[in-house]
Amino acid sequence: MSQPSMLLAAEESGHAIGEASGWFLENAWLIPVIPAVAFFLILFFGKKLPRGGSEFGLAAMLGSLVIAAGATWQWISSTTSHYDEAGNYEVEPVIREIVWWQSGPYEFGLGQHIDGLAIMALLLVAFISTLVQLYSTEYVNGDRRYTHYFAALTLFSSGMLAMVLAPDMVQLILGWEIMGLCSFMLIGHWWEEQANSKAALKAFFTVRVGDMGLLVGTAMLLAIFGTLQISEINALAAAGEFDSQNMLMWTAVALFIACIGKSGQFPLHTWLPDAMAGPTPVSSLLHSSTMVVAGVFLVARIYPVFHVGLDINAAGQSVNLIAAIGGITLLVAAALAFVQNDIKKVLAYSTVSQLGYMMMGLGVGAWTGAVFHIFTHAFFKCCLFLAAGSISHTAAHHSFDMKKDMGGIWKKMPVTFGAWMVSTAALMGIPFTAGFFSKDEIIDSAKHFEYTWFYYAGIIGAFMTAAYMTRATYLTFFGKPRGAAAHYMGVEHDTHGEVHEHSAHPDEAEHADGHIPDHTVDAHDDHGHDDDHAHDGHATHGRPLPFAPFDSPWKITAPLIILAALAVGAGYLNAPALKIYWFEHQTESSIGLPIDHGDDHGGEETEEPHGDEEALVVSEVAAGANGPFASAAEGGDHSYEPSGPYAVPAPPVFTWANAAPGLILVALGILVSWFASLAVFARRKNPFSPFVGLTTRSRPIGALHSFLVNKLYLDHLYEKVIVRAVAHPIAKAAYWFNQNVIDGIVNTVGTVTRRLGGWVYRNIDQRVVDGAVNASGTAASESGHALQPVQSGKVNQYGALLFGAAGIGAILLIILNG
Amino acid sequence: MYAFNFLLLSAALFSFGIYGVIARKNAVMVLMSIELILNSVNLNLVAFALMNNSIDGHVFALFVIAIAAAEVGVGLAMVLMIYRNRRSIALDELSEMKG
Amino acid sequence: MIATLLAQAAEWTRPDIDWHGIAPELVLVVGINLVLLIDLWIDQSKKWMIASLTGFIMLGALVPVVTLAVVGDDVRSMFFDRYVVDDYALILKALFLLVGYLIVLMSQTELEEGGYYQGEYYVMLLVSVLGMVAMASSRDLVSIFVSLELLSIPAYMMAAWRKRDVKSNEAGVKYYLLGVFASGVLLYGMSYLYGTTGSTKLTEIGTALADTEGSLLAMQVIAVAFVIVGFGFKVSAVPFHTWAPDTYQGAPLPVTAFLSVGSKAAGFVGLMSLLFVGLYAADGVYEPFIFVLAALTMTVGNVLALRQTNIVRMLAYSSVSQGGFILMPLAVIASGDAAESALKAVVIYLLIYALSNLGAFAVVMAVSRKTKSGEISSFGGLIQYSPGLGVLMTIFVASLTGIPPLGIWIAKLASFRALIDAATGIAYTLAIIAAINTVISAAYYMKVLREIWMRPVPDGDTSEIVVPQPIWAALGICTVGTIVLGLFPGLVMRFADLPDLTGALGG
Amino acid sequence: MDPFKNNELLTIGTFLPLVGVVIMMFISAAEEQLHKMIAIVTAGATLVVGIITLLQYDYDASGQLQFVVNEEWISVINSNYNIGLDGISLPLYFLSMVVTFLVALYTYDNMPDAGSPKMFLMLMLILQVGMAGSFIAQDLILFFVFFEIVLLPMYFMIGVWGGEDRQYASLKFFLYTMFGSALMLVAFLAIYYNTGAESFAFQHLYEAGAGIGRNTQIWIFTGMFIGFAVKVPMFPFHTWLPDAHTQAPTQGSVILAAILLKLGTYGFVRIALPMLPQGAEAWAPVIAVLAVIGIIYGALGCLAQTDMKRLIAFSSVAHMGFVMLGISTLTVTGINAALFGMVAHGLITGMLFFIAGSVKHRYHTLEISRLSGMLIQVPKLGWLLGFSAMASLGLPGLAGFWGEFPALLASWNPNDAILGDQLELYRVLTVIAALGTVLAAAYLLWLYQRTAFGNPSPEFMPEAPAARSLSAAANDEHHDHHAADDIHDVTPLEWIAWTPFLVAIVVFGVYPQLMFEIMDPAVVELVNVIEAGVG
Repeated sequence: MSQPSMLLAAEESGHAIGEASGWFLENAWLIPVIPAVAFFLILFFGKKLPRGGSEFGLAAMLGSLVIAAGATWQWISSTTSHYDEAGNYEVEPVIREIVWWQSGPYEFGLGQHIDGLAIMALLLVAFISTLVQLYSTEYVNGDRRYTHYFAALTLFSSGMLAMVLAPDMVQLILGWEIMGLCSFMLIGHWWEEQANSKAALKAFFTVRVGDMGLLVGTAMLLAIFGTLQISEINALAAAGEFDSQNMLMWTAVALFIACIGKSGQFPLHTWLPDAMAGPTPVSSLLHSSTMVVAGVFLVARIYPVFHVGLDINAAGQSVNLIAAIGGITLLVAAALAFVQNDIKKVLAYSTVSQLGYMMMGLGVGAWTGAVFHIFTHAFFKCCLFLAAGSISHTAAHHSFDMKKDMGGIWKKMPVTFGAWMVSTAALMGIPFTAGFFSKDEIIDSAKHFEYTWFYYAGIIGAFMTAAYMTRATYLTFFGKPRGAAAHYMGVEHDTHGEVHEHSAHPDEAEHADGHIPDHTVDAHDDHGHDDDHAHDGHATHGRPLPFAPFDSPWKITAPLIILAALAVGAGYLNAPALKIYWFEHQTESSIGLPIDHGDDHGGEETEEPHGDEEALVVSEVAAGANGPFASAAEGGDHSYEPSGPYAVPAPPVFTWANAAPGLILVALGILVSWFASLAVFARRKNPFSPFVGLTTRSRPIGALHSFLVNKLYLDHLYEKVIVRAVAHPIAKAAYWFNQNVIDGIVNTVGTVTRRLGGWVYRNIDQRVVDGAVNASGTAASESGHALQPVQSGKVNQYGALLFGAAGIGAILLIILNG
Repeated sequence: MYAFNFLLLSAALFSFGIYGVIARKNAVMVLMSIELILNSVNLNLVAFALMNNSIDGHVFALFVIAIAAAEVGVGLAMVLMIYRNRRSIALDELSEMKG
Repeated sequence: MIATLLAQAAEWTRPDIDWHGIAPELVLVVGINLVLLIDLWIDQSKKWMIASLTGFIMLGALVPVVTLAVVGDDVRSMFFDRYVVDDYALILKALFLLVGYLIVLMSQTELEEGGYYQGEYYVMLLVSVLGMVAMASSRDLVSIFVSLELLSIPAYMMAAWRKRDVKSNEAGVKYYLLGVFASGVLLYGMSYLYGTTGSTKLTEIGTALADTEGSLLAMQVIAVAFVIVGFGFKVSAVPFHTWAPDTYQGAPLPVTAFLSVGSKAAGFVGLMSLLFVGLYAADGVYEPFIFVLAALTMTVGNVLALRQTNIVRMLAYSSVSQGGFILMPLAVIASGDAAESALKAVVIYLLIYALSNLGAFAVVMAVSRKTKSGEISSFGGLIQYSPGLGVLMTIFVASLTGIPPLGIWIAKLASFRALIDAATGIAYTLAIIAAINTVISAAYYMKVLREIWMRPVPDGDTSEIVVPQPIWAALGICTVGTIVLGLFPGLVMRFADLPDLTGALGG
Repeated sequence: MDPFKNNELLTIGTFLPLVGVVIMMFISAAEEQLHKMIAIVTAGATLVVGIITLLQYDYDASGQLQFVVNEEWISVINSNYNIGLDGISLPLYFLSMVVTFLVALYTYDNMPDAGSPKMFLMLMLILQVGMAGSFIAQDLILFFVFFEIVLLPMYFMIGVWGGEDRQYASLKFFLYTMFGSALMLVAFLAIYYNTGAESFAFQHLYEAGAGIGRNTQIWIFTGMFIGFAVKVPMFPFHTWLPDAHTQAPTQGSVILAAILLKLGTYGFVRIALPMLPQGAEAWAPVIAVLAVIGIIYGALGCLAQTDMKRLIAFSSVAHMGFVMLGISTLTVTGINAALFGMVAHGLITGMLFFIAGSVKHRYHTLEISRLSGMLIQVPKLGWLLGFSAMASLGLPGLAGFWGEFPALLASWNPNDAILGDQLELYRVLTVIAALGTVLAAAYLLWLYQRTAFGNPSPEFMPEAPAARSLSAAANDEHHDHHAADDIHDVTPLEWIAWTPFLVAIVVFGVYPQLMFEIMDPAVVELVNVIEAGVG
């Protein structure tokens, strides 16, 4: 299959397409190479160095960051200078490849494909990796596998960076799988505990199941387009240069399965919460901000395949696979986040939920919104995780249990608290934080492009996000210090408080503990530290007052501050509310599809005459479009813009009115949850209040008290109606379903496969296949045994045999020759 | 049809010989049976020599007679030998080796 | 009276005898007499000289064979084409003489230590070898028969050489009775053949049979079948093999080696001469018959060998099964282009098989000198205390298994090739059967190797085996032959590459 | 190209080990160290010849045979001593030299318990002759000879120096392989006859083979198929492999995995496909189905194992399934993948067997349930196991990936000129085969989790159980103090023997073009032959 290269055609036509150039852009391939080299240096020399190899890691990440920043700067200058009359920033991607492997007609490249999307991801990954490494030097200090930790972390960054600048699907897979490996290594970092190694295995398997889709999907891409070069795939898909729409659809489905696995989408999301068994910086880097968005990134990277294959934005389409999975994921995960006691698990489910947003965004055609959400989410979610780690590290004795070991620490940890609050606001989507701009665009697009169900899913999700984050915030920072936090705060810890609470309130007790049947990630990070000096030896933290420091050391807080700042600031790169479209313009050429500015209902323009039969119509359109395209390409007057029948609709124009319902729900969520938290947790945490004691002893008085204390009206509304009647059972059911059915299926698949293996081995292999082999041997030997009596030793019988055979032979031969 | 009678006779001799070899347990009897077979061959050869009117058959028969004599010499020696060792010339006792 | 006789004598022209051509036979005849005479006069303590003398006679007979081969321009034919010396005959004569020499080497110590009748033994051996050498040139029913008996009768006696040993007696008697019985059957077949074709000369028989154009008389069918049975006995083809295991086991080891190689080879030579020259046109008879025989022989030989615990008996069955492989190409000589490749296959197989099998027997002899046992298990741990013998046995057994580049692989290859050249369904079937049988045979061969390499020494006695010089010499010849012929089969295949046998004799 | 280069190099490289064998033959078995040194020097010298070959090889003409020698050998059957090297052979030829050298090196310190290094090393050198020769032979009969030479040495290696059930395993290996090669020989002769009995030379048969009638081709292919499939081994002819691998000494397992199994797949690529294109066409779907069954079946078999070595052995069935799947596509990509997969599997599984051998050496058991916490007791060995497991499950960036992934690519896109009507079948098979990658991850990581992770089981604690706390285990340096028993970490010699494997796995994984570049032109030629033969 020889396809006309879109890029070639575009290059010839020349106009309106700028040349991006510059040393950094040309040499962006160094960005993943530096950490890769550093990985080997750490591996071989790390242990001999005073800082255990972390200096290599940090230096490498800084180096990558510098190049990434340089490349970003050069990219921006290129795009800005090529802003064309039509309003597009069309800049040709910088593609440099060497032949990685050749095979007959195919050559597969290794190198770089730099465009807006790649630049964004490169900068993001390099930046966050740098921060996380900095943070880690403190966080895992003294760990017995400190060097290995940094090696794996550095390798991860290399893999991720290699993936994002992949010019070719194969390189993408390379990065993708290296990330999986590092994920495995880092989740199982403390593998002495079986729970950790199990979590690591589970993560790897689950993702690997999805990866089947990636492998097969890639093969399908090769079948359809005859190339695996991403730019060519995008161009060909966008131009309708393929034989079968149906095949493309299945290709998209196959590839999307990989994304489901990698990005923790429903129903393969169960590995992600378990993955919290790893050290917190790992969770913040891999399992929230970078690796898990790889799936989303893949969809965005070859968006034309998905867009065309799944008919996204086709007229009348109200649901598609990507949007549906994204929507389901975001709701389910948000509900699950609600019942977690482990702060990291709350954040893990929150991550899943946000990934659902991104997927939904891509599913409804809001490419820019989704990509921008990758960008912003990375900052605030990373920040949240690091904050959680900071709390655990400094204040909570390496525990992550919000109910047992936290509470009331905001005063002692102002920096952490501040960072957390800013990031939480961003996560909730409070206006003028980064999360607001990105999430709102997704929700707005869903409505605007008539994916109504997903609009509702989006705003309900926003409500839920606000609610669970409020709960988590309350439990962590407010109320009375408990457990390790009390120790840290110097407050005398009422060790019987929780027990008392539990016995007094069975409902709540159930709520608190009953839903966490697996204690796999009851993770206390201190496994990783040498017991002898995990606490006493660290003079800097972990001591009771008055020696307890004011917040965490700078290596932890500095990243927090930076990330928190970005959790707000990053949003202003693309703030439709403020008419800022800068990010959009930088990246839009990466979509691979033309943007339909004329009509908001993308694709409708071309498809209108064909009515509403979707797939059929599109394929007809595709078929019809082939001719003109081909001739245009040959004629050389073809330009990038009208390059096919498919187009992505431009993002909707922001209006506050559209954003309002979401915002109202967010506000409502915060309020409801805040008061509910106060009611559920604070009141009972406060043994000084006689009223509370009263309510626990006597219902009527308690009720009266509730009414008397005005604010508790809402508490009860929340507790009785929402929590007990609605949210609690639903969340409970959802969690039960999650743990027993979905996770059960995942685990059962493993068990069954293993059993099947055993069965096949014992019965088929050993009995049938090998049995046949051995039986043939036995048969030969037995037939020998059977023949032995013939050799009787008696001459007469020998003679009889001799002549008998001769006679019979002669007779038969006479007959034969007769 | 002249030769046919000889052939029939010879076939009969041959059959007797075969029977003797198969059925007799006494080594000497078996030897004699073999002699029968050889003589049936001689008869054949001579008959065919007449029939074909060539001398080859006669010559062949002479060779057979000479060799048969040698064989019988060897055979009798062997019978004597086993008789000395076993005090018996019953062939069915000679089955030390089998299988 | 005398005058007429003289006149007649003057008229009678002596058949043109090519003295050079029959020089090998003459050397042997002279040698036989020499040994007989010397044996009469020589002192008992100097009997060992007889052995050396016999060895020299064998080698001496080999000299004219070599000179014939070197001169070897054309076919030498005597007695009106009844006795022919061609390349085919020469290579086989060389084989028989070599085998004879090796047997002498192997017998020497055995006989000296056993105190057997040395002089007579070597005479018998020489006579038997003479029979074989004559067989290679015989192209007439009479001479074939005489050669056969010449090689057989001494062999009967040699089998029973240990005359106080009941097993040896039994071996001799069984061999003798069945041998003579088979000769009877063979002769009966020959007589019919002569009767229906009118000649004892193979070329004329061939012509006569070819004239029938495939529609053979029943008598001719019987004749061909019986002739094959007779030789089938000699080559111990199943179901005419029954004597072989018993005789091999009971006879003295050198004799067993001689029977399993020399006598068998001679049987094949006779059979080949008959088939290629005389019976060629009767393919409707011998092809199916030999097909069945070959298939049965290798299969039955193999599966019975699987059960054996006695090494000699196992080698006997192995020899039966190898006979099946040798027989195999003869089943297709009239199909396709197989004739020539079949001839080549059999000749090369006989040669290499002789070397490998004799080698194996030589090792067995050497080992049994120490272990005094014929059980396979007595080989346990041989490689530990006598690595030289262990490796040599490995080479011979591997060769018998058919593993390149050791000897017999090329022979098997040649046999397969003949079958493939035939390109008939039957030939392919036989090839498949043979292929499977190769595997079965490997099973019991490997059993020997397993004992040698992998099992502990049964009685814990790890003193090295003292191998007499003559046996070393025999082993050396066998080893070199096995390896060299495996690598460069062209050295001997050239001789088997003959249209002579069939072409020059109009077969 | 000077004549010396062309004529002698391959012959020297192939037969040089025999010089060592001859020298060793005349030295008393008691001189064990001397024998080891001779073997190492011989294998090293062979490797040097191999390196010279690599240097002299003309990489721009990788599609053509180089260093060709064509001397008369067995003239009566027109079989010549015809050798040569092209891009398909070169990697395997060289690999065999490297592996033998490293294994010899490894033997210096790790002689199997049965002792007698003289015999052991002689056999190993003979084995090397057979392996190297198989890859350079350009004549069917010559190939067959080399192919069979490896049989006996391997039989003895397993049977004498193997594990407890070694005699059964070795016999099974031997008989099974004999069975295959006997049929294969028949098939070779059938090709020869059907092409006019002119020559056994590969080049001749490439041209002439296509002229054989379709049905005949299919029959002949059947014979070859069985012969090669046993060697590969493909389902359902694989049952000798787990036994042989499990019982073989480490050296035997490594050689078996690294080179011997490749003889089968190499045979398919070099002989069966191009000589019998129509037979290949008919058989390809069957091979593909069996290959995929092998992938899944091997993986399931692995999941059932309780013995580490047996598990690795079974994994070979799965991996060779990928190789065969690649071959069965009859595409350049597929065959490239197969060739790459052969080398990769050789390196990776060889490495895994080395590790298993070392584990056995230290723990005296390979029961997975008894091993635990290797990362604490023998951390470096544990990491190496992890590395090899990752490579084995096909992680990109390591060599194993380049055998699997392109095979999948190819099987989704089988040669449409030849297998156009089998597209659906192949695509279904691709998906199932992809499932095999997941299962591969499952059994390997499960193995890894059970053996390497966790805390060491008390029975292997040198001190009183539980005396070794985590704190003691915290520093790797401390481990050496407990070397009272056999449990110690990787020795320097092991590092020397293994490093080339590890480096190669990474280097070829990162930059596969190093090998694809060599193989591709030759494979293109090959596929042209096939396509021409079918079309």
